[in-house]
Amino acid sequence: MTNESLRHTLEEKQPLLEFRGVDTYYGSLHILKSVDYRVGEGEIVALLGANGAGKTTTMKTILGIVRPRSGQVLFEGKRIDGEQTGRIVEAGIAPVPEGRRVFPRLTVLDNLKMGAWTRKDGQVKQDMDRVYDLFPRLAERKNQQAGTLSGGEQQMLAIGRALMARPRLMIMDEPSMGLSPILTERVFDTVVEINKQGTTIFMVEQNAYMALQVAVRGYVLQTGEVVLADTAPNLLASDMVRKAYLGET
Amino acid sequence: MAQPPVLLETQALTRSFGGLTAVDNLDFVVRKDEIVSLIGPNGAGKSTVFNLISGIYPPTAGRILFKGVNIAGLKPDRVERQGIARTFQTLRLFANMTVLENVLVGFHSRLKSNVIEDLIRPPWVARAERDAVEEARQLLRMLGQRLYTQQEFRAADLAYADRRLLELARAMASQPDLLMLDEPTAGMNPSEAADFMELIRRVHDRGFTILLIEHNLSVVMGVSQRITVLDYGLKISEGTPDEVRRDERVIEAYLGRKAATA
Amino acid sequence: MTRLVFLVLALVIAVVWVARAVQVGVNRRLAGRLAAVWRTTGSAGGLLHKLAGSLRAVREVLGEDPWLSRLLLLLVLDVAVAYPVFDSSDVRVGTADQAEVFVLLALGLNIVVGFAGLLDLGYAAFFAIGAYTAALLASTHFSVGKHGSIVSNLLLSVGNGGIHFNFFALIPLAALVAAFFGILFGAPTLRLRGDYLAIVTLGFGEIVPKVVSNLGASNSLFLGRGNTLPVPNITNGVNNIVGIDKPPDVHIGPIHWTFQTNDPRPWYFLGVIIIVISIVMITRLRGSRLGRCWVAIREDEIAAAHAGVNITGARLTAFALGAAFSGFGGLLYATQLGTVSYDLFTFSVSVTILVMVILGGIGSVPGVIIGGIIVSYLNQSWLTTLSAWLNTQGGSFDHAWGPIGALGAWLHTVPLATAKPMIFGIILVLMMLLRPQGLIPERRRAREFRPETEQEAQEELEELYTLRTGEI
Amino acid sequence: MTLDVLISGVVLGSLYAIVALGYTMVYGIIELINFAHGDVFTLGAFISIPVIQAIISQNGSTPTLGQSIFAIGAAMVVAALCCAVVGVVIERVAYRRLRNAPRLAPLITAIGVSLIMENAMAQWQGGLPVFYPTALQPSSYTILGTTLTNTQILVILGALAMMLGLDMFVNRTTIGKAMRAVAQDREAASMMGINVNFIISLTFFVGSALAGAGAVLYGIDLGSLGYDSGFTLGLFAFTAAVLGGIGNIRGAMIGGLIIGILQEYVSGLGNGVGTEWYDTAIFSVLVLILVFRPSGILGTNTAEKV
Repeated sequence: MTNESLRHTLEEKQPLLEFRGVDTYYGSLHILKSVDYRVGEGEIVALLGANGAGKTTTMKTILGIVRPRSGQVLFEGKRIDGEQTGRIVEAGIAPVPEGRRVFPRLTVLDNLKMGAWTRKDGQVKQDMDRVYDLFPRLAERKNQQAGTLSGGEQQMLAIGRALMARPRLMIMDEPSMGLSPILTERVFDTVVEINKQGTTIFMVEQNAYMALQVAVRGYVLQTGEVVLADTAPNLLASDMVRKAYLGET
Repeated sequence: MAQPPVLLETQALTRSFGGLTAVDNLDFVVRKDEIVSLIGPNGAGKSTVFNLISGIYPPTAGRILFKGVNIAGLKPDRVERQGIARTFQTLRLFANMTVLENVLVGFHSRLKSNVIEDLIRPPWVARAERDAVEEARQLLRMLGQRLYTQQEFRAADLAYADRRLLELARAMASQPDLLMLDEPTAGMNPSEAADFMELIRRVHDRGFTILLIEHNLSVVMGVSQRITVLDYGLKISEGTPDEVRRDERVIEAYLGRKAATA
Repeated sequence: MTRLVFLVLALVIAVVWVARAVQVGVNRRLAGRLAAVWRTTGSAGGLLHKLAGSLRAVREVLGEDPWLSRLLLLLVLDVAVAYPVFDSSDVRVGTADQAEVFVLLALGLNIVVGFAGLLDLGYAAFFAIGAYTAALLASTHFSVGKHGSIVSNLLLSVGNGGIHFNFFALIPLAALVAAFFGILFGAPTLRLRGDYLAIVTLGFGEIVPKVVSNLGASNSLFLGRGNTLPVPNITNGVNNIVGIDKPPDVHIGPIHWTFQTNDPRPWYFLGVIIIVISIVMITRLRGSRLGRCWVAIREDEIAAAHAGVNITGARLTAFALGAAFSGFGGLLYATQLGTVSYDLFTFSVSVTILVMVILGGIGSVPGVIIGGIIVSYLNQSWLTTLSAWLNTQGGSFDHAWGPIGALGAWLHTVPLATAKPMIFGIILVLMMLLRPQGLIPERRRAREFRPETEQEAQEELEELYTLRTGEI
Repeated sequence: MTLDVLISGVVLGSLYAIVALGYTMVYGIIELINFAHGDVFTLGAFISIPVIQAIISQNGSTPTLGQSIFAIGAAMVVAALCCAVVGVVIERVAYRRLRNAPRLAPLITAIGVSLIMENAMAQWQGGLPVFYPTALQPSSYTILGTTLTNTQILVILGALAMMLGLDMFVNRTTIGKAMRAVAQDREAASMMGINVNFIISLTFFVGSALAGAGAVLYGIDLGSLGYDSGFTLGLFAFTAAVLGGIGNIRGAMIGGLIIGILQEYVSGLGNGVGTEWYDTAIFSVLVLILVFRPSGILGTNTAEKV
């Protein structure tokens, strides 16, 4: 796909999530530097970058935990920067945080309930069944404390917990972190499956190869700046990504 | 050719957290004057190995022999005094101390003074302090002119790459027999990382034995003499960079088959 | 005659200071900085910020030339030594004597709270230990033997007249005893998180007076199953120990000090000397290898441990040193008063000293001295004076109309002097919320109170010897 | 140890347990020793005095059982609500702004708040102990060969009800689970959309309400209290919380009982000598626990992840 056709497809779709020139700071430390992202409805978009490049800050900015000093974050065309996290989750964004962050001394079932915290409709039960369908393993262990699950199971639980919010957009921070290759593959299969069922996915990943296999497009973030934005195949082919993120010389 | 003596050796090193085994029966060896790397996917247990060696938590089982002495379970300060210094993946500098003061803390175990001497500062203590300051400056100069000229800056005000350098300087200050670097190039862009690796090579040439955790494969392959690959707390491969690169299991677990063939 | 000497000395120092200041061009730089401060903190800052900024500018400019600070110190010292010569009121000088004791205590607590970052809520316990060391080892309390004295020399006499250590021999002894108890109390808990130390020291602060009162004549220790063992009279229990020795007379050159209860001046000079020596030692301590360790531990405990710092050891040393200075304070206090009693060392005393440190500026030596002076005077005289003044003012219009009369009636009876704990509490809360770095901040500490990055804030909360709970 | 000592120990221990719950909940959620908690407790007792006086005339006439139950119930509700509000205000004013400050800062404000409250109560109620009004006509029952007063039964039942209620609230209700979630991982909880500030306020609300209600039981049981009663009591209750495992609700209950029994046991020793040493004994327990098992009886000691 050429750059021109890429631009074309982007403009065609109404972006579900959009960053417009977002700058964030911690104190005097400039983290995100005038960053633009567009995540279209139904897409899987990958965000690549080294440690400290600003990936996690991106996640926190979307969720309203970090507030941009300038720029806008739009969800379905409406500004969400400055909103409370609860309102953002309610609007349809659910996170799968880095390092899973399940509540270790709550049961699997209670963890899922926490994911549905902002839900006011009465259909939580259906979604719970859907999560159990997707991850039968969780159904078997629903009364077990989450801290006793294996790493892979915890990742499933983190994803399931996010699904409980019935999100339009799921943001995933390093879903493959700490997982063996086989499990990583399974997680990515699940991601594709969830996406097929209609959830848009914005994913931060270190495992660039796997991420770009499932994503349509990707961004490369370096010390707070977007240095590359292209389709997944183009990124996979680019020298820079091959060198920096695929470990090729 | 006789091999150099073993400096560090772990024997059946194991650590579990709750039900999860983060490091499982690990044996590996670092010989004097080597650069050895630990690699593996995130969460494979590399950082846990570092934390076990440096004494943040004791192993569940197994031994850690350093210069022939079992140091497993010693507190971090005791480990440091045995001759092991380290850096951290997430930088841990003394943010409100100056660059020079940060390095001087690294001199801690080499300076000797008791409480009374600290209270009245006799001439010999003052002299030792002056010498330490001088040596700290030389160390900073060796690591780069920029750090040297910024020695009175607050550590928090340094640029990111300089903070990494400073942490290295602090670790080197105690003249450790073993220098452990935990992802020193994390957060650097590829060219900064390459520069840093060049520096690590120079540090090595000055007689430091180095144990490295690194994510950036090009860096690891270029600088290490031997590599140990961990996955899920288990050692899955060990050898020279070339041997490791060709190892089927490493390709499977870490490099990725598709990536390796791509 | 003496007054003239001090005046001339002050004048000379002032002249030299001005000359030096002109020579290094302080006026120009200071004017520039001040102008900048008053411009930049304009609309948003407010007057308070401008004043704080100006103070900072003055300190910074003066700090650029070491001689200026040294001369200023000399001037302060001159004034401090001259004070009782100019003030003819024995009562006021006596108040100053007590303030000196508290300054000494504040300096000691500052080592623990300010340098090492440990909250010690039972600091008065060490004050008590110092005072009781004096009371037991320099009074008629312990009668040994039947006739005359067994040992009698310049430093020590022991006999049926009691144990009498020379005051100057008691100085190191009181410090050592207090430091020993500091280690005894600190060792079990210093491995743990800081807030446990706070609660344990609070407990020790409650227990020490209790134990002291229990170790008197009419009490017993139980030995299980109803058997009791009478306790020998160690502390005189709830009764005071009286007749504590005064320091020996000092005659050196023109100096003739006789330590009498009715003359506060020699005590004052003795206090100044002890404080000056303490300040010199504490400043050296802060710049020493150990002082550096304490900063490192405060900044990042884990990194400090990996640089070879024995965290428990460094903290314990801080605790022991703090206790030792408190021991000096107790010694001075006991000999000044000539009597000690178990209830002089309760929690409220610990809190008073803590307020001095917080108000003046955690970690800042000039700060805690100022804090010590302010709080000590508040405690001893200002509050009573202010309260009396308010009461009379209120009384003058308490029959006025409506709310004004009500205000008058309230002012007429407002019990400021008994509201000390509340005033201290308000000071603690307001300082932490509005100016945690204190009146005269220590530069580094000021920064620590406002971490700039999330990571800094995070690291601040991470400790090596920790007990995370995350449970309910 | 006689059965009498055991029973009075359990009664006292139940009161400690209720106060310990407040410490342990707050510590669990924001890792702060809330020094003011003991004084909130005292405040609850003072507030409940006029409530009881209003319902039961104190001129020597005997209250009926119905009157007693109504008076005690009303006093507990009023005290609980007032204390809850005070607790929430304290958190909002004195602690919230310091949540990211160095740990020393909120600890110092906590001491400040404690001093303010104690002195305010001293100005209000005077420095001498205040008699707590009679709410219950004393009577006693003989059960299994031992004598129990109706006050003792009231305290044990009341404390049991509060503790069971809290346990249910925290472990069964969704909002209780959210509270635990915030304690376990504040940031992850906020990512779920849980309003962390609200949950922390709620924790203070519940903990302080328990203290207020417990204070009524304390007043009825001990018959008098002073402006600074909560200080020592708070120290002992905190010891109980640490003994049981700080942050752990069931641990606080067990710790409270142990401390209560220990106090009554030591107090009864050696012909009155024990009364002079029991606080030293309790305090030694705190030190011993911290030295040998800082995680307490039920707590888990988890190493910091670096």
